[in-house]
Amino acid sequence: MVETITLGKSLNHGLRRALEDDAKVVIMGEDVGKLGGVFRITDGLQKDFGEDRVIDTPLAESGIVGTAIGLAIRGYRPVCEIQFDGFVFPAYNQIVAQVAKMFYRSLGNVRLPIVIRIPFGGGIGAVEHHSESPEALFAHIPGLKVVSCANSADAFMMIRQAVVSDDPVIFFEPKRRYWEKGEVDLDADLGQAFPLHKARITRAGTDATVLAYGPMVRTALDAASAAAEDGRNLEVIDLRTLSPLDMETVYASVKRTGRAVVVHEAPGNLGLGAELAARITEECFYSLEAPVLRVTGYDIPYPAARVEEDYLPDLDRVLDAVDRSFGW
Amino acid sequence: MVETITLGKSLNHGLRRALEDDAKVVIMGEDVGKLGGVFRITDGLQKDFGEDRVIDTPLAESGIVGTAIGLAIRGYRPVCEIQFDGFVFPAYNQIVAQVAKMFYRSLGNVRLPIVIRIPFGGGIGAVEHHSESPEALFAHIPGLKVVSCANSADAFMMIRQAVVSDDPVIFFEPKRRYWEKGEVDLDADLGQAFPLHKARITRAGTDATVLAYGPMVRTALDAASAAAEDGRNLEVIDLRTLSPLDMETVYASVKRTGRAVVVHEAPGNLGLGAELAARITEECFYSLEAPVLRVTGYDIPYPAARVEEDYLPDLDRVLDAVDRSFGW
Amino acid sequence: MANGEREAGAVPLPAPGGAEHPTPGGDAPAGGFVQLLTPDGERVDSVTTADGMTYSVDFTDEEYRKLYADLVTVRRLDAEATALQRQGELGIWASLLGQEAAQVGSGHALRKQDMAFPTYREHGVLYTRGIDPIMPFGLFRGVDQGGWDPNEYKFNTYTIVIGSQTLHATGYAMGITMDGKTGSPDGEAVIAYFGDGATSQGDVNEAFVWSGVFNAPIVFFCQNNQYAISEPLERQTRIPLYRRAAGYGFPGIRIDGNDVLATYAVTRAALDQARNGQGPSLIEAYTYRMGAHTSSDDPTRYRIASEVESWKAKDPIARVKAFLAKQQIADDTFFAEIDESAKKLALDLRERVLAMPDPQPVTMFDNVYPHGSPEVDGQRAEFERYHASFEGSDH
Amino acid sequence: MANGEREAGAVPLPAPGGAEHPTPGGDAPAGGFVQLLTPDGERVDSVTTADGMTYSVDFTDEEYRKLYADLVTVRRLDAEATALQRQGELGIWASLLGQEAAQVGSGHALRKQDMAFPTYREHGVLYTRGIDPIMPFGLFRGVDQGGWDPNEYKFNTYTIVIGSQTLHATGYAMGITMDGKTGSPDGEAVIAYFGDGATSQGDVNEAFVWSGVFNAPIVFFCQNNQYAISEPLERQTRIPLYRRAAGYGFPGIRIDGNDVLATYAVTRAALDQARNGQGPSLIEAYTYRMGAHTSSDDPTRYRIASEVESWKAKDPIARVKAFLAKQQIADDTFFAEIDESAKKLALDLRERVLAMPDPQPVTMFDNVYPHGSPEVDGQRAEFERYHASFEGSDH
Ligand SMILES: Cc1ncc(C[n+]2csc(CCOP(=O)(O)OP(=O)(O)O)c2C)c(N)n1
Ligand SMILES: Cc1ncc(C[n+]2csc(CCOP(=O)(O)OP(=O)(O)O)c2C)c(N)n1
Ligand SMILES: [Mg+2]
Ligand SMILES: [Mg+2]
Repeated sequence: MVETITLGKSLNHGLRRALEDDAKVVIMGEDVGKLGGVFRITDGLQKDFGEDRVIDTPLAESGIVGTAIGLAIRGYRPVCEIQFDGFVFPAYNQIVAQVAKMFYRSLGNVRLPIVIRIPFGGGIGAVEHHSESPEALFAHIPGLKVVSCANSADAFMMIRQAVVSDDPVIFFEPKRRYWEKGEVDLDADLGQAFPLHKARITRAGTDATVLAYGPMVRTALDAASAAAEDGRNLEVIDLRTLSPLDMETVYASVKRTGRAVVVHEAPGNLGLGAELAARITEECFYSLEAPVLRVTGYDIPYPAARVEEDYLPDLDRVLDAVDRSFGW
Repeated sequence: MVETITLGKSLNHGLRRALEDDAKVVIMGEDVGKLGGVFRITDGLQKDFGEDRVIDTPLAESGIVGTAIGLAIRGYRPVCEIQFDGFVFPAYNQIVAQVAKMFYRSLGNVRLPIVIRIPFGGGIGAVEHHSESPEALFAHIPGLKVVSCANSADAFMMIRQAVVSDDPVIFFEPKRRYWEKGEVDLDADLGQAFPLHKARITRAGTDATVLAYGPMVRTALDAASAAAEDGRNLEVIDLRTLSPLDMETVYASVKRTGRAVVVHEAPGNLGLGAELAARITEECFYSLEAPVLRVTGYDIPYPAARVEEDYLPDLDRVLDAVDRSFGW
Repeated sequence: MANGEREAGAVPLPAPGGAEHPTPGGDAPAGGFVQLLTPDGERVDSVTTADGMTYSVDFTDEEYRKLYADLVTVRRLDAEATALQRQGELGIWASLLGQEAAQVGSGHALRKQDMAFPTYREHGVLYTRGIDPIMPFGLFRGVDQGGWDPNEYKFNTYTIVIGSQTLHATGYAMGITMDGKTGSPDGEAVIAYFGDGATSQGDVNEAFVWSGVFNAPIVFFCQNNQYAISEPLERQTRIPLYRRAAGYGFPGIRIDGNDVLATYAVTRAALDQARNGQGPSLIEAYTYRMGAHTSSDDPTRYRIASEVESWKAKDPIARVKAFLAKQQIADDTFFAEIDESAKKLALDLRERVLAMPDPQPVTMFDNVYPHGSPEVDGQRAEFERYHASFEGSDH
Repeated sequence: MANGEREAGAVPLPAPGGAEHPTPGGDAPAGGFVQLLTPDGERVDSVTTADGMTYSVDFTDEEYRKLYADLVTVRRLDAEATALQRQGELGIWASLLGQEAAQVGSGHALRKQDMAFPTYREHGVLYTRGIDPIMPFGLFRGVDQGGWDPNEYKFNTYTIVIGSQTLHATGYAMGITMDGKTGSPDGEAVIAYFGDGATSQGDVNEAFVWSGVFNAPIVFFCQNNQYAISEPLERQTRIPLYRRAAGYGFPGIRIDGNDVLATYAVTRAALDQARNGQGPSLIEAYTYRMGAHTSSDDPTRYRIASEVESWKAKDPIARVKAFLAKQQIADDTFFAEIDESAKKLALDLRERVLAMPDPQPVTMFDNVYPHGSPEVDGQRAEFERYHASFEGSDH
């Protein structure tokens, strides 16, 4: 059954399926129960699956992840919700020192099939700590896998794939896209799903490659549409997986186009764009017509809501970078 | 008075000077008092300055940094010791959400002249969590400054510069170099010091630029000596400042040599090398004879002590990268 | 005051760390709390707790009227903010509705030299510090992130990450001791505000550890408004929160947080103990969040109307009004005047909020570092160049 | 057992959360603790605490001998490890010297189905679980990071980051409840080990919060060995640690951690309460770290010899030996046999430690992800290519 639903609702459906498919799946977090989460991603799930499957936790992120680890050791598959990007840091120690390392430490004896869902990014006019993009802080950590969905269909499938994966997955949700709609096949089979750790060419093009993920995929697609009007044919890749990166898809594209622009909201310094630029340059050194350019948030704390539009990469800044690439 | 002392002792002297120069400077951390720290960097300081100036704290890193913030709001200049790299994560929330952002949040009203000292890196045969290189996780955060010293003279001056700076400074100490000796002018004046946020060309060369910091500077210098025997003249830059990066020094060098190799112990993925590669490529696109190459730790958790020598970049791997650069 | 000692208000309060006592009835929760003014406006002369502390207040009529005026004013300002948010003039608002007594009472208990560390909801405390109530509106309007000087106002910037400020407050309090500013009646003390939900955070418990170990001059003031967003108190603890303190070796006490007199008396005593060198204490102000968590919240999803109704009977302002009227400390003219002046203040606030200029985008590059940074400077320059390139176009 | 009830051992113990009682003398700290075997080997039949719990043990002679054998064995193995470290065969060693009773007693108290979450020092608990004592030597020799299967041994891998494991234990215990494995005598329970220093970490206090809220079947077992590396207990708390529990609404109790019988009795009772559905409790085992923090530490820098001497008089093994001899449960032949078999085990351990192969460097790329990663695979291949390039050279 194909339905046109919001990205947020798709996640809700995906989580519901995950709960149905495996009795060991539990959802835990602040306000995920009766309230259904502040973004309603878990709406109705506690009602239907009970308080043991959808757990309203004490207000303590380290506790959420730390107890999820214990549950996982016992055979559960916890899906933790962090309420906002800026509130994941109290859990950072448990994530970096335990979630990421326990499989390694135990010589493969302990699997922690934990998913940590984080609504991330700006553009919703919020106060401090509610608009951050901390993905690089997780992608840098060996032992974690990091993904981000950009549309309803991916949201529905990727959250389910993350839950069935035995790897710990940090799952970044583009909060400002929660309300954007897309077609979702609610009967889609996990077995035939597009692999979780593969990037996808969302728009094929020939002149330059635009790399984006999460909330910036839409921005990149808009830029490509605008560029098309000017006769420039941009290829847009939705990275989907931030760690590991699917570089094969990226290299093949850049070798064809000769130009690459990376777009993300996180500060540029040591953001994903840095790694992509470094790898692309090494692999495609003789194919590049210009250096890989980055369109990112600035290296400042996320600013006040009334100026966030000037902080966030937008269509114009993407096009400007494409122009600069062509002018190199 | 110029003395030849270990890097660790130089830090001890520098901290002593900082305590002498400003009554508002306080040192706080686990075991920094009677014991003088597990590496003895604060040896003798509590005895001479008292328990109010050198504070043995409860075993809680978030508490160390969190209370340091309060002390700073009251006008103190806390120097926090984190016992080992792997134990900074419980404090990560306070560092990222508070230390880094309070000046911004308060529109410049609250300065937090806090120094957070972190012995980092491997090579000492330790168990898990005692050999990590988390510097990228701080350099990515706007609002923090991040530095690392590589020799005794810099250790003595840089720690003092960090303490007098009103910026919050994450101060990475190359723990495996604590016992290496170098000449230090113990009367050196802060006013004439080499600027804290400047890189230094430690060995001038013409054929390729090797960028390193902290413990890897010695490795890079050793590689340069070995290369010289083969007739290759490497330039070695000690970055010293990891955020902000001193790119002017780097660009000038790479434009001269046409080749760059970055060396660090941290995993390569999203390490400092990624950012350096991205920026160098953008700025020196037409000067580069080869892509910027990275010699780094692998993208795995820090391994067991008995194989760490195979994990850590060494002279041979640096030379191998230089060779690859020349063979591009 | 004409009231004699009255049993009803003196609900048995356990000694810090002691076993709970059954509640004799009335509006107190199991375990009791300190109450000096009942919901129907009866004064209780004094309350003596099981640990031998006696609490009372000795206000002049003028002071009573001032307290009332402040309660009414902060509620009115809060209502104005709620309206402004609904009208799209604020990005979000965290209402203090129902918590006026806890905030005004504790705020008045602070002496000039005391320092407060608020969460994001302490607009009432802010007001009692004599601070222009417009101050937090930069944050909620999205114009800045809460930009003021804590040391100028003795009131820290709002803290959004739950619990963090309790450690800052503890460190500040340690600094007071290091400065030799305790041990006398004009010593300094610190108050740290936080909610019931916050008590679950590691940081808050670490603040308890540190305060105990360093005997810090601090009062932990927990507004237990029964909810952390949608989660009721039982998700954070299975025993009353004030009892947490005993585990760290300092006193904990529960007060009727809807009683401005009890709040004042107990907070003042705790602060004075702290400034005198007797160390930390924890106050649990038992109150209720009458409105939504913030303007983004929909409380009908997780709590029933009758619960809210039952708390209306314990309104923190009505009881003061009843008391003032009964005691003829104030009359209808006074009440009308206060309503009027609060309204005026609110309308003035509204005007000034609407007049708040949007920041110049380029100012987002300000105040990243005290000593600046070449990267930020470079990006600012780049930003200006980029925007200049649109000049004359429709951007 | 022939011993009658004996006052000396029944040092008054406060009710959980109650006020401290003065200690009547002897070796108990202020506030008292549960002791069933005095330092000179006198048995106390039973101890009743202020909250009405009565503790005693009912061991057969065989069981007493087994306890003694385990105490001697874990001390001997520990000494061997210390020697191995001095000889450069281990990178580091965290000695349990002085804490044998706390570990052997609590370890024996576990039932087969119970799960333990250790720190880095619980070699004694590990041994009582029937696990090959060589298991942790991979970690301390630097050969691996502590690689075993927690579920196979019902004993989690060692945790080095202070306090983290208490949350893991709590989550595991929540899982027991969710699995319906509590509420009966053969229910499951969890024990979480940590030190006095760890009580300051946010995580440990969050574990208390969660365990209280979810009524988790867990026993928090704090070995208060008086030091966190160089820092004495006063840097972590100003009141006895067992009292922390009361603030979270569950019982806390202090035991003589050098008394294997008290440790066993109280831990067994607490675990049984947990498995029966009565929720969490905290045990503070009052003991002493006789040696250095680890082999890297120099305790002479921060504590005086006389303090260590005074604790020698409270040795956890000597008192059992004295008791067994006095009661004629064991004789010198037995003691010599045990020493001999412990020595044999230690020498066997030594041999096997020395024979531990160094890992192949390329194995460092194993077990990063259950499902692998192209990046790790690529780097492994690269690594192999690189090392192959040296083949035949002197690398
Ligand atoms: C570390 C952290 N996690 C989550 C949040 C999101 N959040 C904001 S307020 C709140 C509930 C706070 O409850 P409480 O402490 O009782 O204070 P109240 O809002 O009731 O005054 C939550 C979960 C946050 N701000 N910080
Ligand atoms: C988070 C963290 N901070 C610091 C350390 C370094 N460290 C290792 S053991 C220790 C002291 C632990 O003391 P305690 O909890 O009393 O346990 P004990 O070693 O006495 O058994 C410290 C500070 C650590 N392992 N983890
Ligand atoms: Mg609340
Ligand atoms: Mg200890």
